[in-house]
Amino acid sequence: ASTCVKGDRKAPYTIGWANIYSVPTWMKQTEGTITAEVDELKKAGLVKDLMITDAQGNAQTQIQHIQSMIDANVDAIVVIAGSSNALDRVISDACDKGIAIVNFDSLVNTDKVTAKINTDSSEWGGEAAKWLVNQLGGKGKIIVMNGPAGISVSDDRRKGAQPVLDANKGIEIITETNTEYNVAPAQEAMTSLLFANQEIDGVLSLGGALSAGSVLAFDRQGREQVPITGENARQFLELWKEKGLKGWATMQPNWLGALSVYTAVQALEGKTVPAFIKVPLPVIDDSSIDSYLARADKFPADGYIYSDYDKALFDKLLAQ
Amino acid sequence: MTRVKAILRNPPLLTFLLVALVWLVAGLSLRGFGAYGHLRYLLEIAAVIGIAAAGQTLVVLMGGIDLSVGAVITVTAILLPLLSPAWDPTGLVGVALVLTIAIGIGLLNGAGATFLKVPPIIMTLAMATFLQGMLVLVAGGSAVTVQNPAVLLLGQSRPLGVPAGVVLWVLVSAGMLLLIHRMPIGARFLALGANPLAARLSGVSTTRNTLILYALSGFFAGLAGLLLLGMNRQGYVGIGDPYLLTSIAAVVLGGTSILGGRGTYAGTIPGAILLVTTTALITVVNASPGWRSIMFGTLILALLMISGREARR
Amino acid sequence: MTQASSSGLYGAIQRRRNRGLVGLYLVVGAFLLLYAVLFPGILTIGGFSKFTQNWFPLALVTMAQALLMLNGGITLAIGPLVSLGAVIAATTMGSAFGVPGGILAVIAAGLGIGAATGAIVALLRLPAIIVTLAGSFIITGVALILLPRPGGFVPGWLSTLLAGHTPVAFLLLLVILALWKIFLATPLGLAIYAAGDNPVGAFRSGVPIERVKIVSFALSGVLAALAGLFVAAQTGSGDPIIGAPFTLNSIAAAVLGGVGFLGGKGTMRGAVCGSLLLSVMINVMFFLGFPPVAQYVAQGLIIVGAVAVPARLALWRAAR
Amino acid sequence: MTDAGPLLEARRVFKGFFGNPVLKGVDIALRPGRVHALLGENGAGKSTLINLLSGALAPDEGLIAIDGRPVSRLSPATARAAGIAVVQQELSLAGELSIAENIGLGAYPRRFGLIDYAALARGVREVCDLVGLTEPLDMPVADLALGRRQMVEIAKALFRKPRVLILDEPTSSLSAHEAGVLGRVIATLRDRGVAILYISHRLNEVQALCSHVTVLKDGGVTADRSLAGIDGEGLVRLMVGRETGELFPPRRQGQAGGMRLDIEGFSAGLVRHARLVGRAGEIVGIGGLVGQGQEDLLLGLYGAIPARADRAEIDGRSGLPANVAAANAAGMVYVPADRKHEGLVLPHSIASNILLPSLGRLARGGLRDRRAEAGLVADLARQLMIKGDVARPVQALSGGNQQKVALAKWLPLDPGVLLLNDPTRGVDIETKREIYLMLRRFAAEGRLVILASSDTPELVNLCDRVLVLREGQVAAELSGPSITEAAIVGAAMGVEQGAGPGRRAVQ
Ligand SMILES: Nc1ncnc2c1ncn2[C@@H]1O[C@H](COP(=O)(O)OP(=O)(O)OP(=O)(O)O)[C@@H](O)[C@H]1O
Ligand SMILES: Nc1ncnc2c1ncn2[C@@H]1O[C@H](COP(=O)(O)OP(=O)(O)OP(=O)(O)O)[C@@H](O)[C@H]1O
Ligand SMILES: [Mg+2]
Ligand SMILES: [Mg+2]
Repeated sequence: ASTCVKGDRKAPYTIGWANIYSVPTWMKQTEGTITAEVDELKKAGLVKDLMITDAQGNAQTQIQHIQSMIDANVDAIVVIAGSSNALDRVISDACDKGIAIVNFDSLVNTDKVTAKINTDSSEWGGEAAKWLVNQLGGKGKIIVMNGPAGISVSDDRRKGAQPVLDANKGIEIITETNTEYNVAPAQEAMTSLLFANQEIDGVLSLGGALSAGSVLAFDRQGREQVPITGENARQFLELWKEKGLKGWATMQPNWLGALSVYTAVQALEGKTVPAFIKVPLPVIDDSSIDSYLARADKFPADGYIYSDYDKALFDKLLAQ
Repeated sequence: MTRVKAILRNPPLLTFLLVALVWLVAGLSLRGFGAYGHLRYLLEIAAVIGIAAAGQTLVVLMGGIDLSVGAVITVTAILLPLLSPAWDPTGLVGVALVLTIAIGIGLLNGAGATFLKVPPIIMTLAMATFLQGMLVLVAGGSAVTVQNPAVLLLGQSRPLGVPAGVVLWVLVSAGMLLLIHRMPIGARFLALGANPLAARLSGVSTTRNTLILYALSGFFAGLAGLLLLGMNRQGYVGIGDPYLLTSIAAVVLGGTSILGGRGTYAGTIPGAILLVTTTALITVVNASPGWRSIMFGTLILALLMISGREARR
Repeated sequence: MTQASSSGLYGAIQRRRNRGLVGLYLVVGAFLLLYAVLFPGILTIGGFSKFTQNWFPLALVTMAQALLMLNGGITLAIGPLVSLGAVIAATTMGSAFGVPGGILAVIAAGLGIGAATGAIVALLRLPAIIVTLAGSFIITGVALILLPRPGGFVPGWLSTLLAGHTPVAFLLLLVILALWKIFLATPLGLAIYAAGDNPVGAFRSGVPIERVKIVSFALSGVLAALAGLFVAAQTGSGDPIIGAPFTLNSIAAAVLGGVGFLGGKGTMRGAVCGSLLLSVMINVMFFLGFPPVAQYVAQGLIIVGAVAVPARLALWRAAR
Repeated sequence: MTDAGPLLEARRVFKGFFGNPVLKGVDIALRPGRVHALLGENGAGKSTLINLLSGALAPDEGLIAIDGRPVSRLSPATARAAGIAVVQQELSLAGELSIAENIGLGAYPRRFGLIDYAALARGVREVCDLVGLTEPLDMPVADLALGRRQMVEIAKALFRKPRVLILDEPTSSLSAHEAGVLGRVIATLRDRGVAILYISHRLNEVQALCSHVTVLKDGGVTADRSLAGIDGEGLVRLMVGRETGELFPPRRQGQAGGMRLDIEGFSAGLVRHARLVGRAGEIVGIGGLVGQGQEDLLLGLYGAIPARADRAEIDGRSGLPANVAAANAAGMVYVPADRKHEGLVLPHSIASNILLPSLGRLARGGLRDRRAEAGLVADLARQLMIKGDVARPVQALSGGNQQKVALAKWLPLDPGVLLLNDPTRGVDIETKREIYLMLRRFAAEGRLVILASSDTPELVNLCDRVLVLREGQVAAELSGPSITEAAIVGAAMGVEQGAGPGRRAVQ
């Protein structure tokens, strides 16, 4: 059996979805995939209830919520961690109680979880850096745009890029920024950098909204666009097409949420699920961007265009 | 000599001088910082803070604080595309609708503060929470890319080379200075802020003025939201979040007392520019996030020591 | 407690301070009752321990904030100080310093930073709100330098001791409240009130108001840093930005508890009650099964109601 | 008088604020067993001088000596340690703290580092008994009326068992009874050898209590002499520097005018079912012991606290004003007793304060008319002889001038009914005369003046009719020749008319 699962729980299950913050659009979309999956599972008689909490960005509150879920004796908890290790203890408490814990996107340190599901953030950074280096022919001045300081995802992506940058001595980092994963602050920061630096050859952006903000800044200041990396944010993909950018993007698929619920139920049903499910990073480049944009209307304007998913994909990933 | 002393005793003027000094030093030492385009851009983003801080200035002058500014900005930025009717080619109907909502939110804040006797900080915090909840419903909804021509004009056009947002800010500033210094209601706000009981016994109605005050605060936050939306072309949840603390910081940096009854919008204007300038300055310096944060805080503190000495209580 | 404090006068003064708080006590009591009905497990030692552990850090930071507000000040650096406390704990305890060294380092940092802030505010006569705003950036920076991403280590036995299945946190809170009572029974403690209420009058009565201000900032710093230490123990590690939400929550809890901005108005017990309300509210909403939207809306209404209902009742009673 | 050396003295002290000299080389010496009066007009610098003597301010030049030894850098704490206690004109109390905690502030008895509440209770009880404070010691000071707070302030000074006691207008908010108690306390302390400095604008008190006087004028000492052989008029002459006329203006001759105020069954706060009548041209006094509902009566009429009436007619309109704005619109204005907290916006300028009620009237097209405002302010300042720059904050004015501002702001409204609560509190004798004249003039112009006062002579000599309140009821209504001190005090204390003790303000 899988970690945490003791086999004493019977379907239909109650699932707890301990969200760290439900307001951002990425989260909202993720929640959409979760509720859709739960509806499916309800039809199959496997799930009876979904409890959703929103810690409003406060890791302390998230601990409190997970504690309440333990108290309410849910069968499984699906969680995006508000801090990469703050939840360790409460999660291992839950695990001890035989609750299936599936952790995705922002991961915890502890291994006392049923499964962790994520793309590889380090690979994210590495692949992005590789693409940019190739675009620049191994030589040029770049700006690195990071997410907020002090957060592991942002740190992991940045760290993943470092070996690639180290290996290419021709690449010079002019400066780095740390902003929220939002358009306006990224645009503000990039504008100041544009004025301070006449020569910028590329932008290594490690987040979708950051890329959109950067492109907008170049555009508004009338500067020629440079090669830029990013994510599947609809706004960035649309700008990419509209401005004819040299671009590259990957994604953190929102269906990680659905996959997590699916995995939890599978584990409760007695299947052995892998402790770590690595979801490959899809790549969006000039060859595939059109196929993504064709589906753009189905996604919110400030949302993320994620790749298709189905049960077969989930089963394949679980069979790793 | 006495002229110099008068300037040094006039906090808004002193803050202006400080801004000029920072610009001068930064312009000379950092390539590109002093470029006309850059300074113009700084003014443009300062305009958003300045307009959001207009309402905040009034609220703080009257001894309150408005923690719903960020949420109101987000709400207007999100709602405008949804509420702009397609049949209106000017886009003004949507603008009017959204501003009415912003004023309505302000009025609710005011009503809570005067009728329910809830401290403004609690009332506006609760309102911000409430609005967040509403946003969870609306967000991720259909189109939030703005097509509204009025808002796009506001955010994108540059009549005579001056960004429209800066023009709007100049108008707001003129209105604010008029309101505070040349209109009866400004004097009433100040009196209520300094001594509510004495003001009330002098025939100044608390109820009426509190309602007007928070309605104004909602209005200015809404206006800032529209400008921000126009500048970004797209609203998203959380777009207003950074403006809560910055609006308060601009007010206090401008020499307005957080206890109420003393201050002026003339201080908030350079306060907003100062904040934006400091942020830009820190952005172009290459340092680790930790060191940047330290530099930012130290710079604010240093500028404060030069400009913001509070008179002995 | 000394013989003196159990005398008639002391008791009578204390009883009077409860009068204005009856409304709040009733509201908090009602929520606690509702919680116990929804989740009887709270009445077991384990349930009680977990619940109070989640409340404990908020209670501490609320005390830290209320202490300053009573003295006519305010701080926006609470959250960063909590983070710094957690970071220092998590970086020192695993090293040669050990746990005692770590605790000392946390206390020293809180004391030193608090006293320095207080000295700037009191001696240079700068407004507390903006000094602490600037301070919050500086402290965040230091925390990020010490620990750029979540990590570090707190010994398991300490975590188990403070945040295990025993109500140690609650007992600590009682001890801290008792210490506060004792402090308030010292001339210096009462001077915090007197100087907050009427600084000129207190100065003329021979109260060293500058020193009092510095002391209150220093004590507030210690409380906030200790909250950080507890958070580190509770989570088993440090996180350089985990404290951020505490700043606003501490102010909200204090105001909810009847502490005024102008100094000298309110009581510590009210503030602690306010923090309890904020904490128990989260659990109650969970057990009522509120979806996120309702959580936000209800939270707003509860906060307003908790102030408005007692206030209106008092007016109504006065009018009769 | 004794020949012992001075306990506390100021030698040629200079002090100015922002370049304006207030004290220009002042000497004063306080000797044990002597009650020393310090006289001077409002703004003469009396409070400033005692701030220097008690270490709250440092002199620009000159020095302060204790026991004949000059002290450098005197602070309030060191002054207190040397046995100097001050009853400030501005209260130095913390509202949220209890009476006992306030009285002990800065001098708490300690036990193991903690405040010894038992000892504190004993010590406080002792001084409270001395000054007649009967309220429970655990009561927060904020719950006390102004006069009682003043008694707490006095008790706070006595608690330290001072060698030097400085009292800055201690009786300005006290009732006659409380003032009498204070007088006895002062006499006792004097006999024990305490050096006392006594500041008051009530010259009868000075005459009754003091044996030596220093007079301040224009920043200097114009008299420093024994009071022996000086009568009341002599004292006034000493202070004002010239012959003066009667303090009270002559009464109205002839009949009062039409009805301005006619209320039956009026209740507000403490006041229950009062019948109130006022005619144009009348000055109606409201008397009684402190806290018998006088303030509630005025506030209720003014719409500031909830009030009820069976029938009310005010200047032809029926009904009580619902709020302050309605009262103002009906031509009623109110001058509170606690001018610092209720009457003035202290940090704002004289001009702002004066203009506050009439902002709307002076505005043109929604904007303030600067020229009209400046004209009005200048006019009023001249009319009420408010000296100095009108852009100064009211905070920086002396008490008397603050009172003038609190009154002046209402004149532009051309009020029909003036509600005044102790308008001459803390006002010097010349200004008092001006205010009395002004009130008479208002009445002569056909207005109705309702004057609550704790100063019985004022009721006797100024009012046409006096209502005496006791426990919220009208205990007596006196008019014409039946208004005597004896009658007022008698009715106030619930003694048969005419049989009252007829005590003077200070014995
Ligand atoms: N001078 C005073 N001292 C103590 N309490 C007062 C005083 N004046 C008014 N209050 C209290 O304040 C409360 C509010 O009064 P009220 O409702 O009349 O306010 P208001 O300012 O007149 O409102 P509005 O002008 O909008 O009608 C009253 O119930 C009263 O108890
Ligand atoms: N803090 C201050 N700032 C500026 N001016 C001040 C200050 N304190 C006092 N003054 C001025 O000093 C002068 C003397 O004031 P002071 O209070 O000593 O007078 P006073 O004799 O006590 O008057 P009163 O009888 O009215 O109490 C006044 O003109 C006053 O305006
Ligand atoms: Mg004086
Ligand atoms: Mg009213």
